[in-house]
Amino acid sequence: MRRVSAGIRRPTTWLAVAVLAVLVVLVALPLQGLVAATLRPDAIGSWTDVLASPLSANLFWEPLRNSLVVGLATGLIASLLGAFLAWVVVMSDVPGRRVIGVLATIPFALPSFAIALAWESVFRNERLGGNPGVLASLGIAVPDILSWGMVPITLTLVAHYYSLSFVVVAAALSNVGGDLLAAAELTGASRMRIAGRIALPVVAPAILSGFLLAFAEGVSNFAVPALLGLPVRFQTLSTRLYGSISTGDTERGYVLSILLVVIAALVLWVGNRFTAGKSFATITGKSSRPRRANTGPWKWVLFALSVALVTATTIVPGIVLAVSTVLRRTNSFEAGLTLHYWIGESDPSIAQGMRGVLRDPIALDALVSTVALGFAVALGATLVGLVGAYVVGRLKRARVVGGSISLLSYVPFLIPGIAFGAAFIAQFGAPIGPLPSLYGTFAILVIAGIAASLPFAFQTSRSALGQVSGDLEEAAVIAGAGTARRLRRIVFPLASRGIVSGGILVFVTMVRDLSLVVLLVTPATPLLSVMTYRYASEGFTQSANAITLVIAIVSVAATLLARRLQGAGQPWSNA
Amino acid sequence: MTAITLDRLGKDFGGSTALHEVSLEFPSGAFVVLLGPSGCGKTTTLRMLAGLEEPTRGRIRFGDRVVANGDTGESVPAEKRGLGMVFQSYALWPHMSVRTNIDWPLRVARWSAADRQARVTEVLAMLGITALADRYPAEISGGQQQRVAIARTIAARPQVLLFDEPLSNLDARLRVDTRAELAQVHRATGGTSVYVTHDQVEALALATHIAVMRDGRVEQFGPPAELLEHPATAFVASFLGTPPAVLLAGEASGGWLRRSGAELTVASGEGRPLKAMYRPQDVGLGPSGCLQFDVVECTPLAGRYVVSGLSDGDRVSIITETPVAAGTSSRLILPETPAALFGADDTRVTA
Amino acid sequence: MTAITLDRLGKDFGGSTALHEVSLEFPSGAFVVLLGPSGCGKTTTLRMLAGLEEPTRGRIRFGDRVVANGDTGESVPAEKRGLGMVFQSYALWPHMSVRTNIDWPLRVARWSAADRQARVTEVLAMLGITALADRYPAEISGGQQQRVAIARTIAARPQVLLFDEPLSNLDARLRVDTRAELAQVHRATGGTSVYVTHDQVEALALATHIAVMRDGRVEQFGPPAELLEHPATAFVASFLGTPPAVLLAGEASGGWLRRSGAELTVASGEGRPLKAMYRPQDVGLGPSGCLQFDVVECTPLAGRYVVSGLSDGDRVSIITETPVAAGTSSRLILPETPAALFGADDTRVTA
Amino acid sequence: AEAEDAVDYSALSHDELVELATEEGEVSVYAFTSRIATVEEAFEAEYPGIDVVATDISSTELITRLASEHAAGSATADVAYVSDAPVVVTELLADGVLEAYLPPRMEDVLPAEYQTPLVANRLSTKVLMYNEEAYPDGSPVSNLWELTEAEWAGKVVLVDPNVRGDYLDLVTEMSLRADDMAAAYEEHFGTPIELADGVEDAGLQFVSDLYANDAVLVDDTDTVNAAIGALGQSAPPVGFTSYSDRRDNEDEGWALQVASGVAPSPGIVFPAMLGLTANAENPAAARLLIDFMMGDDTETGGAGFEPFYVAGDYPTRTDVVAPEDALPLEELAAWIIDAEASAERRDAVADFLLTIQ
Ligand SMILES: Nc1ncnc2c1ncn2[C@@H]1O[C@H](COP(=O)(O)OP(=O)(O)OP(=O)(O)O)[C@@H](O)[C@H]1O
Ligand SMILES: Nc1ncnc2c1ncn2[C@@H]1O[C@H](COP(=O)(O)OP(=O)(O)OP(=O)(O)O)[C@@H](O)[C@H]1O
Ligand SMILES: [Fe+3]
Ligand SMILES: [Mg+2]
Ligand SMILES: [Mg+2]
Repeated sequence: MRRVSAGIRRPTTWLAVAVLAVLVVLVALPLQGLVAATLRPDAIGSWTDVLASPLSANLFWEPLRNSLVVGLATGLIASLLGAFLAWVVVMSDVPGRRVIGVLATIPFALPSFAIALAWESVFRNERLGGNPGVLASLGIAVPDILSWGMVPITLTLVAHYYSLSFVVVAAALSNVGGDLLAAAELTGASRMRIAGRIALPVVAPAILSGFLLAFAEGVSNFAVPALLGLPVRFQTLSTRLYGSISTGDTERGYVLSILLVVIAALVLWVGNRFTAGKSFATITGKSSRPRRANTGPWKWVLFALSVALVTATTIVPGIVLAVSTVLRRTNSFEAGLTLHYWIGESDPSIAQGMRGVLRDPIALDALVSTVALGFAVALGATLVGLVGAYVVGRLKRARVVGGSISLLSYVPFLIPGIAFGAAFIAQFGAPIGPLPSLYGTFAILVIAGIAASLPFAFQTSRSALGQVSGDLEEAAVIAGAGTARRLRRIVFPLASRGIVSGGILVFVTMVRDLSLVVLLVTPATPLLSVMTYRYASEGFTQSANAITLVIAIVSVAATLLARRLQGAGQPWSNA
Repeated sequence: MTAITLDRLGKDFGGSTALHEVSLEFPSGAFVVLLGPSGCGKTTTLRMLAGLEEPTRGRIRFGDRVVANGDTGESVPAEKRGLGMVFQSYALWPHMSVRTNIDWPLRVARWSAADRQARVTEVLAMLGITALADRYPAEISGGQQQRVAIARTIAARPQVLLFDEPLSNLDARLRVDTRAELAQVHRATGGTSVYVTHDQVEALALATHIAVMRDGRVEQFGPPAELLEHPATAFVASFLGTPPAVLLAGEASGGWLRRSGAELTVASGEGRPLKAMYRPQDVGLGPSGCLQFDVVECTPLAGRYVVSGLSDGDRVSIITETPVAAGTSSRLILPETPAALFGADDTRVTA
Repeated sequence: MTAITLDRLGKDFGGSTALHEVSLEFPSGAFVVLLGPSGCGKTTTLRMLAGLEEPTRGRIRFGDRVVANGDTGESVPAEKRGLGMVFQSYALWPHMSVRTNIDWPLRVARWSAADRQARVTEVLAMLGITALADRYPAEISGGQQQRVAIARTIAARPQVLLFDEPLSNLDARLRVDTRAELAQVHRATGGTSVYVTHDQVEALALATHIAVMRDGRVEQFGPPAELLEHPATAFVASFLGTPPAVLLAGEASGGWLRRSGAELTVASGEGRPLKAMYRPQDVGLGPSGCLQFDVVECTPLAGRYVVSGLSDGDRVSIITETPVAAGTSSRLILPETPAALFGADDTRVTA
Repeated sequence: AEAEDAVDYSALSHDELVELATEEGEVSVYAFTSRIATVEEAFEAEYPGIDVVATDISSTELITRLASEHAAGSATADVAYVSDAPVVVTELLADGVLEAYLPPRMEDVLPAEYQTPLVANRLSTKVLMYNEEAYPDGSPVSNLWELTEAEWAGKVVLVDPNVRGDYLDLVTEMSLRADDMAAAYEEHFGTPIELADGVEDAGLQFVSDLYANDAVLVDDTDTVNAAIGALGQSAPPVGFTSYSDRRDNEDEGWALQVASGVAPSPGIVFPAMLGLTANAENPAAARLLIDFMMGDDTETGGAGFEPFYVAGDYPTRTDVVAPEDALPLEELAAWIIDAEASAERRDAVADFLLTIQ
């Protein structure tokens, strides 16, 4: 909506070229490799297999429907909850909102399966045998619909991903000038109404970003639908995709993945249409102070709701996870508790002589390189995402360029990590000209990580930048500041809440996620996520969960640290 | 009917005091204009009236009801005070079109769709922004935004209207038209309005009462004519009027005000510093004058000329019938006796 | 030395045209004031001069250099034009303190630390905001923010200065002082300034040239006196002056302007609609007048009174020596012949 | 380099190999199991001058990684320890990514079927298992076809064969062993099997009936284990999982036991294979590691085989005695898969499974 000035547009062209080049290398080429792989003569049949064959109903259409329902429901409910909580934390006077705000960022740092396990530990029914959940063991018959399939999958994903929305929307809300809300208060509108009609719509681009992220994560998540869906043969594109690749039908998996990218592109397009490319400048050249809503007696209702939400999504899964690491026996109290999996010396009678994770000599190494990787990727992805979002925001008229940047920055979630990894091996596996091969170095992990986590960085930056009114940057243009300088000194500091939030999300996914790096890691750079994978694949659930907990703690610590540093660096916004 | 009482109202921001103890009574139906230099506390006062800022001290009463009490911290929330405010920063909702910006408050006030439609059309026309109804705030000019802000505020006809420099970005013609509309709205609701402006013509045209503020204090409060005719302090005298009164400082002794090389008749006077006030239209220019005057600028106004210049360090504006070239020098011819005298503490000295 | 030429400059926003083909020449060293109603394209013009908006048509030249060409799309980027601009919206950087807001552009311009320090201190003092140096924009009043915006712009002494209603939120006294400072800055740099304002006194005090704009077109461009004395169009006549000229519309035939029940002498005239212009100070009030006049408001100005009212649908402001009560009716006494006549196309009809 | 090219490693004696390998000083291995870390320790203890660089990733990723690295011509591992034999055959051997190396001393002690296409050092299983606490009298099932009957409706648990390769291998083998399946059908029901429309053979008919009988698909063998094995259940399901997971019974509170004697067979055994990458950088050390992992000549295979000497897994060497606590391979009577035949049939089976969801 905002006028973009000519002065800003021009140098932006160069940035656009640079960003596009980076995106082409990091995303488009891997994607193109994916497409090419499915077009080879021996693979082209995969297209008809998927789209028009007796298999397609079960291979594609049915999973597609399920994925869309799950993805959209996840996106919508997560946005709703995330936005609600963001409002409570940023704009209301609900007691304990700071703590609620910290807790609300944790679900994302927990692995989705931990949340699924938490769900199971309550709602699991007899269908699978084994140990029933709490309800079933109390003799309450839990219908399949609550135990397995669409409902638990969606709710679990929501519990996991609403914190994406929360983080993005909270950052945006904290930038809304107080006068906008004050003006609404004077109309006599209730707090809820102001929240629903003024505060949240003004940050619609952030809500859209949160939705897009939750949607993409929702459709690409494999662990949760596999855990909770398969028992009732509820298949999604992600389970089909994963299955195809792991049973050796790689091309079919790639076709599914390409179709997923296409669908995501459509959702992105529709989403952007929905807000019609709008961004609402809430950080303007006439300053006004932030404003908090006085919620009166509603305070306690909001408090109860918020606490219930974060308890269900953070504290319960966190406890489930933590407890699972001290259970002598996986998921069962019967054999008692032990700290063995944390600090035990090798004991042949337990877990095939596995040491406690804190005694694993590579654990510390892994911790260090994980944090280093997370940090490097967060920095790199944030930079690329920020510049990309900046360019898209300023080049409103260059639809094709802007659209390409948006799309390329959005789809990395949907490209299977294994395909990404293979593409990076293909691109960087051999020396390029005079440059040595990056393969096997820390650098390639960083590059791959950047590619994979661009969606967070891009979407969060996009919504944050949109809030900075154009005249602020124009004033810097007039002062003679070049693009880089403006970005560094004006645009970045003003949008920093959103940008830093994106960086945190990137960091968290990077320390937690495995799928991409697994093809690229070398023993020289051990990573925590690889350790969990190793433990889990051997059935050492407690040890795997212990590392997972360490990852979650690292993530939360990083989040808190980033917030603190940011707060200290922003004296102007401490109302 | 809402009389508004400020009772030793004060506001601190962190260490600094924006408003000292201000006590004022705005009768019901009054149109009160707050005048004062930049940063004197006008916006702060308005925001406290609106309930957007909590007073640090003192109380605000609407009629008999205490709406804010800085001593106990109690206060009626803004949305319960039933008032409208035009913000200095406009505060238009950027995600709503011009029409929706105006319509939404009516919707909140539960107006029927037909009434809303009619009223929105009416205020759009009243402010000359009908053609912009479907644009968004970012797509219209500064003055147009300001008019939308006014339209939004008056549409619901609130009983108490607060205006923070509502016409500052409008051209002279539009300003005259719009202030007539505002006066009309004020009369129609029968409510009380508080209005901040830097435009004295506007202030004089609209006000039933003017409060002249300075550094967080009220220097004088009363009907416009009273302030113009009988300024209580030198500051009020030097601030009000277009151009404001001529003030000349010096030391009084024995009926004379001594001032670099000249002696002016003043009725009262012991050996203390005084300021003599003269009306600009009473001061003449000519070689026979007693005080040196260096002309800085000369602008036409109301068929005459306002000549501003420096007389021995004092900035003085007088009125002449013919233009005087900037950069020239002349002398000020003063009337026999000054219109008023102000003492060292700036307050009026009764002769 | 930068003369500025606008050569058939035009700007569209989507479907609507904000600026038609505007051709103007601002001589080097000129202080050009753009005057015109809200939404007429003043800000758009400034923004194109600054390089913040690309013209849709036409060219802008600084001296001999074409800095923007709407036909080819070429343009010199804003940061290369070496100019300063005060934004209508202030555009203060909210994350920088007042001091840093002013200091940063100097730092960008590679001033030495000592020079910066000295200059910042100087402009802070010049604009009376020294005490606010360490506050953030959200912690100061509207007028204070506006002064910071000015300070920031003039600090680097750019050759071309653009001002978009820079004094709109300042009180009268401060406005006079500040405009004197601005004039001073303009003279000191010897550069060219373009200044948007709605305050006519300001315009007349500062301008070497005034461009009166209307609906994206320039109605008249020239020195202030010329515009006041010889308005080229009825619009200019009705827009300029405090108060502006009295314009009465009617149908001319045989030397008379017929208008509801009255006939006014006009020199020229066939059977077509005309507007007769009279200077406000030449129009009197009294029972003997030829036209009905309903007084709407009466405000003191320059020792006289501006009386505004309606005469048969035309809004008319005249000047009287004594106050007239609002709400009363009277009649307008017109001079023998009008000061000017304007035809149906609004342009001047030479007698 | 030319001199090296000329070396015929297969002809080298063990000592010569060690010498060359020590010169190389390093060997990199990709393995589908984390137990490779133990191998690493043992190898480095045995050959102090040679550093093992071990990377463990899943079979699927391992295969993709080798293929990609091969295609990009980048440095890659020297040795791959990999399961998923059918995929290895089609994706790696066919493209020359991996080569076979048969340590000379294995020629006599390794049955021919485990010498090609790559040497296998052990066999893993996917077999029908039950809860021995709930069914103390032995397997509640004696014929696979019982699982298609109402009694076991919703009570057969397996990992979705469309998600995991080893389960796909299990189903593929049933299809390949259609005759056995048909015979078992007749034995159980007393009538010859009649194939439904579109079902090609008795093996697929079985799976089809199993699915129709509400078989419960899950994503992971541990879920299968917990479902069927957890103690304290009154009527637990049965399911297909790894025999060797029985070793976790005590740790995890399970009562897993293999349903031996089930007709026609409780499931499959399949090889874990060792291959040499094409153009391995450390050809001698690579061979030495493969040799090492094939075990020494003691009854348990010694240090190189120790991590894999687990009840429920089977050493391929005839001279290594299978661990106690598990049925001998012959008694288990599981089908030994034929990687090539499997590879050929697999895709069709996967497609068939998709149609019967
Ligand atoms: N982004 C836009 N889209 C459409 N129209 C616009 C846009 N920006 C400005 N306009 C229109 O262009 C015209 C000129 O705007 P401009 O801001 O130049 O006016 P102005 O003369 O500065 O007015 P003011 O005195 O109110 O500030 C206005 O009518 C405005 O509505
Ligand atoms: N948040 C704040 N922190 C500190 N001081 C503040 C804050 N907000 C306002 N002030 C100070 O309080 C004083 C009064 O501010 P206020 O906005 O009421 O002035 P004003 O009379 O409206 O001025 P203007 O005409 O410039 O708008 C000013 O000196 C201002 O600097
Ligand atoms: Fe296992
Ligand atoms: Mg103010
Ligand atoms: Mg403007």
